[in-house]
Amino acid sequence: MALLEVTGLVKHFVAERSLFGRALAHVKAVDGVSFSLEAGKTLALVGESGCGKSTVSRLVLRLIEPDAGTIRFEGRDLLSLDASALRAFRREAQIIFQDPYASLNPRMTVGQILTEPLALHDLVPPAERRERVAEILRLVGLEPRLARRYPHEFSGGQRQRIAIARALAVEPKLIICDEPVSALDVSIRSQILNLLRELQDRLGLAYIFVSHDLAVVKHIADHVAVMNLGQIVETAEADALFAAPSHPYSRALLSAIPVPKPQAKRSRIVLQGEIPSALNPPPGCRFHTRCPYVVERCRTEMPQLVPDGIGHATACHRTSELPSSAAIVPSDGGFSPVLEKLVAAFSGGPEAVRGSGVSSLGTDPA
Amino acid sequence: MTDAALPASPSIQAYELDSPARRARRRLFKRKAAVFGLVVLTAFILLAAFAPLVVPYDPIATSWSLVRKPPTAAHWFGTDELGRDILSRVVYGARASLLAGLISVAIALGIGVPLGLLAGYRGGFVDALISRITDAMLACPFLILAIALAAFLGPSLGNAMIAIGISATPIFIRLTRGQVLVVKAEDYVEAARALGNPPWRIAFSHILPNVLPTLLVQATLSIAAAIIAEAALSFLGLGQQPPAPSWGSMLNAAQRFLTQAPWMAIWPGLAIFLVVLSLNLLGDGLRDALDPRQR
Amino acid sequence: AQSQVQAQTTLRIGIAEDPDILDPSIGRTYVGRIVFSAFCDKLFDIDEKLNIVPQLALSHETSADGKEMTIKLRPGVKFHDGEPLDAEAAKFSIERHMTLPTSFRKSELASVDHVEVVDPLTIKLVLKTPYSPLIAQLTDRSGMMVSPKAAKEAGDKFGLHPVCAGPYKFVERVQQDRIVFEKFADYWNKDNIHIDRVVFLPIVDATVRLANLKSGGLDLIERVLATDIKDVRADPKLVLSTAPELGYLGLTVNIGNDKAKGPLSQSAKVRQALDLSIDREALNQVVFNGEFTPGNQWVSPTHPYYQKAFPIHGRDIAKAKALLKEAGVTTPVTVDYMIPKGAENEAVAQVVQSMAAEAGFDIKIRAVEFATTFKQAQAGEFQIFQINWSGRIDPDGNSYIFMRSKAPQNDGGYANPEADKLMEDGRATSNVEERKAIYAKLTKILLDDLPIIYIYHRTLLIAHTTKLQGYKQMPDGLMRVVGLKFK
Amino acid sequence: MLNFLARRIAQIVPTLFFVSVLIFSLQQLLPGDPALVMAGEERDPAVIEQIRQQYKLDQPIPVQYVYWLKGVLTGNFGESLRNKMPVRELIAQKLPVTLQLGSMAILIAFLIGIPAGIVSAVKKGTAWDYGANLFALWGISTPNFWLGILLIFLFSIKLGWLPASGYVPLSEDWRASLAATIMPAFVLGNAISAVLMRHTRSAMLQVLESDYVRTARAKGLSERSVILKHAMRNALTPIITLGALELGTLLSGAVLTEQIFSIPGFGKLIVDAVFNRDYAVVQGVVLVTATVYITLNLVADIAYILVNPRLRG
Amino acid sequence: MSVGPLIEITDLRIRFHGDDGRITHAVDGVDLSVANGATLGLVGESGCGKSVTSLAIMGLLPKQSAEISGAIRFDGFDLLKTPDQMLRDLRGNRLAMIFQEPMTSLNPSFTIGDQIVETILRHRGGSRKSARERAIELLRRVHIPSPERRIDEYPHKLSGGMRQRVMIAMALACDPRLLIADEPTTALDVTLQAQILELMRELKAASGAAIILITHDLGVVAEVCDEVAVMYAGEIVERAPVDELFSAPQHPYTVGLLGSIPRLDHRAEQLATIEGMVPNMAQPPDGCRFAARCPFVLDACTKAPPPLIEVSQNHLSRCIRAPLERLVS
Ligand SMILES: Nc1ncnc2c1ncn2[C@@H]1O[C@H](COP(=O)(O)OP(=O)(O)OP(=O)(O)O)[C@@H](O)[C@H]1O
Ligand SMILES: Nc1ncnc2c1ncn2[C@@H]1O[C@H](COP(=O)(O)OP(=O)(O)OP(=O)(O)O)[C@@H](O)[C@H]1O
Ligand SMILES: [Mg+2]
Ligand SMILES: [Mg+2]
Repeated sequence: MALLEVTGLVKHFVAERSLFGRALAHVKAVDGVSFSLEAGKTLALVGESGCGKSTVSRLVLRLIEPDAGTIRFEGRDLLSLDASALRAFRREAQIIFQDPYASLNPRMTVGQILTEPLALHDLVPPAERRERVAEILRLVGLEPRLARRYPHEFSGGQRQRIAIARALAVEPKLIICDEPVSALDVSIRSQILNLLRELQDRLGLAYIFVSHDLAVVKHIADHVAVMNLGQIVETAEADALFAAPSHPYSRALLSAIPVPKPQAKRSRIVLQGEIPSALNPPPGCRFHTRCPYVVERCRTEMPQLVPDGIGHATACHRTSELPSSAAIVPSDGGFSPVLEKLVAAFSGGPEAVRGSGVSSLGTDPA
Repeated sequence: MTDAALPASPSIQAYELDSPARRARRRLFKRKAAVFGLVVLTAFILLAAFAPLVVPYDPIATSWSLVRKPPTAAHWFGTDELGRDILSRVVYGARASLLAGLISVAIALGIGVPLGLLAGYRGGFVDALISRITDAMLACPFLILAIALAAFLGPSLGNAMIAIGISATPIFIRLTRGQVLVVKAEDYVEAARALGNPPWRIAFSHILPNVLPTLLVQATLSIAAAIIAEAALSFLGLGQQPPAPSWGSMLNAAQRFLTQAPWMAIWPGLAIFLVVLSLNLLGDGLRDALDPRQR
Repeated sequence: AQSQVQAQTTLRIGIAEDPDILDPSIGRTYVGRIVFSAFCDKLFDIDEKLNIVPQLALSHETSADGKEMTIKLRPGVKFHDGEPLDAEAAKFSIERHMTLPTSFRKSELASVDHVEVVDPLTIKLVLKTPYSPLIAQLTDRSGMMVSPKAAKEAGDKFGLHPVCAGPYKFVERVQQDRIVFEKFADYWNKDNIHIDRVVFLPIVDATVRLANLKSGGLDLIERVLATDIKDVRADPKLVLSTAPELGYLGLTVNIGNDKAKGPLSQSAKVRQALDLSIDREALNQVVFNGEFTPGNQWVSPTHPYYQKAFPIHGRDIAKAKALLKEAGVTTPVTVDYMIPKGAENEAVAQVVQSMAAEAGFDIKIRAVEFATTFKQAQAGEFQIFQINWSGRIDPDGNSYIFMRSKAPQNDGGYANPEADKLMEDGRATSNVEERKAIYAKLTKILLDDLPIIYIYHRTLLIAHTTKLQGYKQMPDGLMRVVGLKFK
Repeated sequence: MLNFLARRIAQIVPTLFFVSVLIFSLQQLLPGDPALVMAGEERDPAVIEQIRQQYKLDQPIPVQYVYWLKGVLTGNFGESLRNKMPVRELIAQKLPVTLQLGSMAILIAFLIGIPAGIVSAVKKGTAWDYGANLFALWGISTPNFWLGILLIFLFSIKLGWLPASGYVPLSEDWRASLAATIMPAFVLGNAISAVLMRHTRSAMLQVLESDYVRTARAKGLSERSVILKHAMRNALTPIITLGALELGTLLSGAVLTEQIFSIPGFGKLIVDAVFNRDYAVVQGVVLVTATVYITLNLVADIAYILVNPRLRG
Repeated sequence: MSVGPLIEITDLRIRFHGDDGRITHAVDGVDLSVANGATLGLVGESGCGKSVTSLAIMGLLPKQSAEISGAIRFDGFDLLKTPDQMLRDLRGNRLAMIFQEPMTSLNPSFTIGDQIVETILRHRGGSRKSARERAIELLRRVHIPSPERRIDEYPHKLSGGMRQRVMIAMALACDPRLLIADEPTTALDVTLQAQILELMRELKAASGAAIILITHDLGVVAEVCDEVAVMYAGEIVERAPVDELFSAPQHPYTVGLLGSIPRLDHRAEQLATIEGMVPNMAQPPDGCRFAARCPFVLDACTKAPPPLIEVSQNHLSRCIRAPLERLVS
């Protein structure tokens, strides 16, 4: 049984109301999304800004109520939970946000932030909470004595660690990461990505990982779902998708990734045409306004997600007719031999840092 | 999942180590204007608190031989129409004014904040109802509302405070509501929900504390406004009752003797001006010091 | 001929309040009466000595039993709308005062049973009982004649465009701003009218009123502050006109309705102690620069009916304390002291407060809005009510309604059958000496019981520019415009 | 946008309803029997009873409310208890006065406040900025009745330049009219200009930090055109909105200012009416004031939309 | 035209004086030069001074709080000493800049046409009509569909990608010699990013302008630039032709950066991480600013600031241990 099963999820936000409060226009933020996720695995949601990734994340946690669809978590129907059952469910699934500066209450110390979930669900007797907080902090690579500090005293990367620690405090089975590294600098991003990977291995967590950075997705995801305008247009194993994206939109996305290699070979697909708005998505295939392979049928008939038998599903009328996609994903060719060695040496060096006698506050004995 | 932790992120910079409150205080004390406001205000508060010890004369003791005498060495600020020492009355008047400012704003906060919290947090019909009533109250000019209420309650300092407090309430409802809407959309509030916090806990321990700085600033400025309003009501005879002094009623009396005893009008007005100015300076300072956008 | 075209002359009068409606039946404010005198003549008028003199009437005659009064009207008088003032019109006016549902003249004319037309210029008032103050009532609003035609048309809105028989006729009124009148060409006494227009401008603040007079924005102002008198006298461009006022300022003691049953209501001795603790002259000096007249009776010491046998006693704290001891009350005696809001009232109250404190009274001043005082007064929610009465020409108007038991304005609930009897007697005779004798007895009783402690009598303080000539102030407070001219 | 406006206007209805309920109940709560107040010294119980009946004061409050509301909806605000003038006429008489005073005050406020705000934002941290801020602090910290008294003392009593009180309609004698209203208008405008200056300053500061101002500078435009064209256009929007809210202050301020300078306008009308318990007048005036205030806010909203292409839609 | 670089920055130092008296050393001794027609990439972590450097070139740093020293020579001018009026004549004309946020960089109250025309009129004069025609031409050049219609639209009607194109059109309005692009693609979606990058490449060839491209995305650098300068904590730590930088970086920080990017080609279990944090710029350390985070650190590194040394031709590194190959062979 899958840990999470989502079928036919729909969420329309009211964009405009009439005089008497009747909804005049809807943003079709999520419009019939289905997917499932195994325990301990990572599902990545990718797509352009506004395509509904965050909305799906919030729906899955029932932070907002869906208009239609079902969400099953370990077989339980989430939508039927009452308030107290819902609160109990909050132990099972957690969320981490993009902006590390906005996701921690500025008026609470790190200790208070981490104690709160313990107290709410009465996970740990009061006397032991302090110890538990220390433990969680160590788990995310922060020193326990930092518990007395306020969020503003931390850098973005450290805050993101605290946010992860807060999510971990309830010992959840699923963590939704809504663009957890998009706001971070490259060097810090890798720390967080490594941390998430480690925690998954160690604690058996499942992730829904929302991102628009495909290189990151490739690095972390087992499974990828590509979204466009509130719908999933393609889902596949990560490797399969990156090897051969089949939906024209996925192709465009993947071909556009800039790779850190000068003169990389690439056949970038630059999309033309208007990006339609979620307020009134075009009829038929929602990608047809920008699709280089558009035919008449695409303008009228909405394609369904069709699986190919090995877990790769595409919602496109022309899946079989499209040219091969093998060379779409640009190749960065890996590191040069020198660089390879240098990076290895660089990564092998934390001890060297410690041993160097350069003191920094974090390593001072408390 | 206990033992070996991941390699610790090694360093914390020593650059911003104090709590938000302490940082705000530090920033506040850096502003000369705010410090000036604070000092003047403290001086007035001390004067008011220890009035009996400071004043040279009994503020209500009349003297038939000293009616409307200009400032002298014995009576620095001169005497009023009943031969009372204006300095002593100004000092005692500080009690009425400061108290009026504090209490009426406390009333406004006490009513406005919970309602604003409710409206902002609950939304829907409750919000619409509260908002419309707030609009209605805001549509009636503040002073007119206060005058009508004070007239209704009957003239006394206490009633003036209630009237001003009620009239100042809609501002706090609106402000709280607006701030709640802003804070409610913050990620950390969503995270708190995701953690399973019940609504009241979110409202009181996550939203309210983050709304407080804004409220504090507004409260400071509202106290200033309330002091002016109390003076205005007393000026119209709806506030402090004779013979107890209040700056507004002193000005009211002074108006009749403008030609013969202009000093009667100078001192109480100056006192109002100074206190209100200080509160405004302090409010401005607080606003800057508490502004989260500032580092 | 060029020089003949003179600029219109306008008399600008600064009054202290905005008057209420300008209908003599419904009008009820002091300031309203001032305005009436510019455009609404009465049957009778008074002179400086309070003698009654004819105005629209030529003469009056009371029958021996005192139950009929015959009035001869001045011939040839016209209302502003051209209607003649004849006996029918006079009858209409008096009946209107008596019958208009919201007329405040009803009680003043309560003794009148009906009005008869004797001939076109003679009417007869038939009384229910003899009532000597009646003639005095006819010198004020009850004696004002209105055009029957206009009054019938306008009903109770008559006051928006009043039509009377006075020297000036109504032009326009802007609330709280001005009331404008212009010379009435057919006025019976038009030779004495020298100014084209009269404008009344309500200006509440006395300082501002005076400032405007000085700057030439006004020609005549009423209610100059006593404290400003020195200023006025020092100004060569200004003239001060004064007259003793008919009214008084008194402390109405709640004797009959005092819910708390405080010592003040229970014991006359306590009231006397309070009375003794007040130094009226000092109060007059402090608050009014000594310009007013200290008093102890319901008419001022300058009034013909003042009882010289009961002069104002001096302040005597020792005696006051002794009286309190005698009364067996514990000091300080706390007193709930209600005053209508206003600087002058508050000043007086504070002086009384500080004087009484020395004798052992703890006076708690409660300044209530004017609007609320009467309600509280009627409900008996006070122990002392410091209130000003504007006064009436006949002494009965200053006493009866306040002290006769169950009288409408007897807020203190004073009831003394002996006093009641004397007050009734006073009304029934019109012989001055007889009345004085009756009032002497009454005064003695009242000075013992002290239902009202009289403090002072105001002086009417009117100031005008030296340019304005011929102004004379009468004790009734009205500002007569006939005979005025600009230099 | 039209829909937004429709909604915005529709919102006014419940607000006005609450205003009317608020005013009415406040009125009824006022102690003191209007009939008694009306009687003043002359307290004849029978007549007082008559008055009560005539003005339906003897009816239960909800009934009175319905009568009143019915009248209001048909344009009849009742008549003044004190002088029997129809309230509508009274309002028509007073409104122009306060409007003149208010417009002059606003004019003064704009002429002082906006330039001062711009200068202090542009010259942030300089003596100009300090000066403007001092002025603003003075403006918001001075109780206007005190300022009024001081001005009367100085200009009317000591110098004798200006009349201490009163009002002359513009149509009658514009010089006298201006002379009579300049002091009160200044007293009123002073506080508003201070607030306006602060709004302008902060709006300008915010706009000056914006990316598009940087873009304008990067294009090589002169400071003048950067500030007066690019920055000002965008700073104007918040100034308009906040400025409209200040009109409430104006009305509140008018209450005391008119009292001190004896200007026969709205403020004086209402204060006198409250003290005289002239119910119909208080109700009518407050209702009109509230309506004016709400309308002005609506107008400000519309202006906001008009200057803001994003909303013009 | 003189030989030599179009713009040459020497020893640029920028300090900010905060309200509270704190001083931030945002840029500390930067030397840079760009030749005519060349494209320089400027990369580095957030806050390392990239934008400040570019604003210094444009003369757009706040006068009250920024203290600038050093020299910026551009086309015969020393920009830091040029009077304001003359600088304004250069800006938007020979010197142009594109900003990171297309959403907020256009004035919402004016149509895009107005905003472009304004630039043309300011520097080129001529009639409004001809300026408008040129504006339409420019819009067409940046591939805005039906520019005749779009020119009268307000910015809010355009998508982020379109707005960024308008910004580019505006920057190109007077054929600048130097174009500074401060993170022109960061705020955009992947597909839009691709469009803008394509456009930049195209324009680079067509316009012949020198470009300084600021970014923190090494992928972008690899695609567009000829030369790269890596900044760290207000200093240039490495400068190299683009190929060399990616194949043989000579500063540990660059190595860390390159190692921490997830690669599409192979899935590393662990990404390289640069532990620790950027030094506090109010009190930068005495020695190498990267020393605290550097796994190759020596005692000597913390003693004195390392100089920028030429490791190989045109390849400069501010590391005393360079060439780094020595460490791993
Ligand atoms: N509370 C809301 N009310 C109305 N519309 C909303 C709301 N939340 C989201 N939307 C709209 O729904 C659509 C999807 O939003 P969502 O935040 O899920 O997108 P996203 O894929 O997460 O985008 P991004 O990458 O920018 O975070 C957008 O058009 C957005 O404007
Ligand atoms: N106006 C200013 N006043 C004070 N400090 C400033 C100012 N502008 C920038 N700084 C500081 O200068 C330093 C360099 O900033 P800069 O904007 O150049 O960074 P950046 O490299 O462009 O970073 P990012 O990638 O985030 O844009 C930062 O520490 C910043 O806080
Ligand atoms: Mg999102
Ligand atoms: Mg930058």
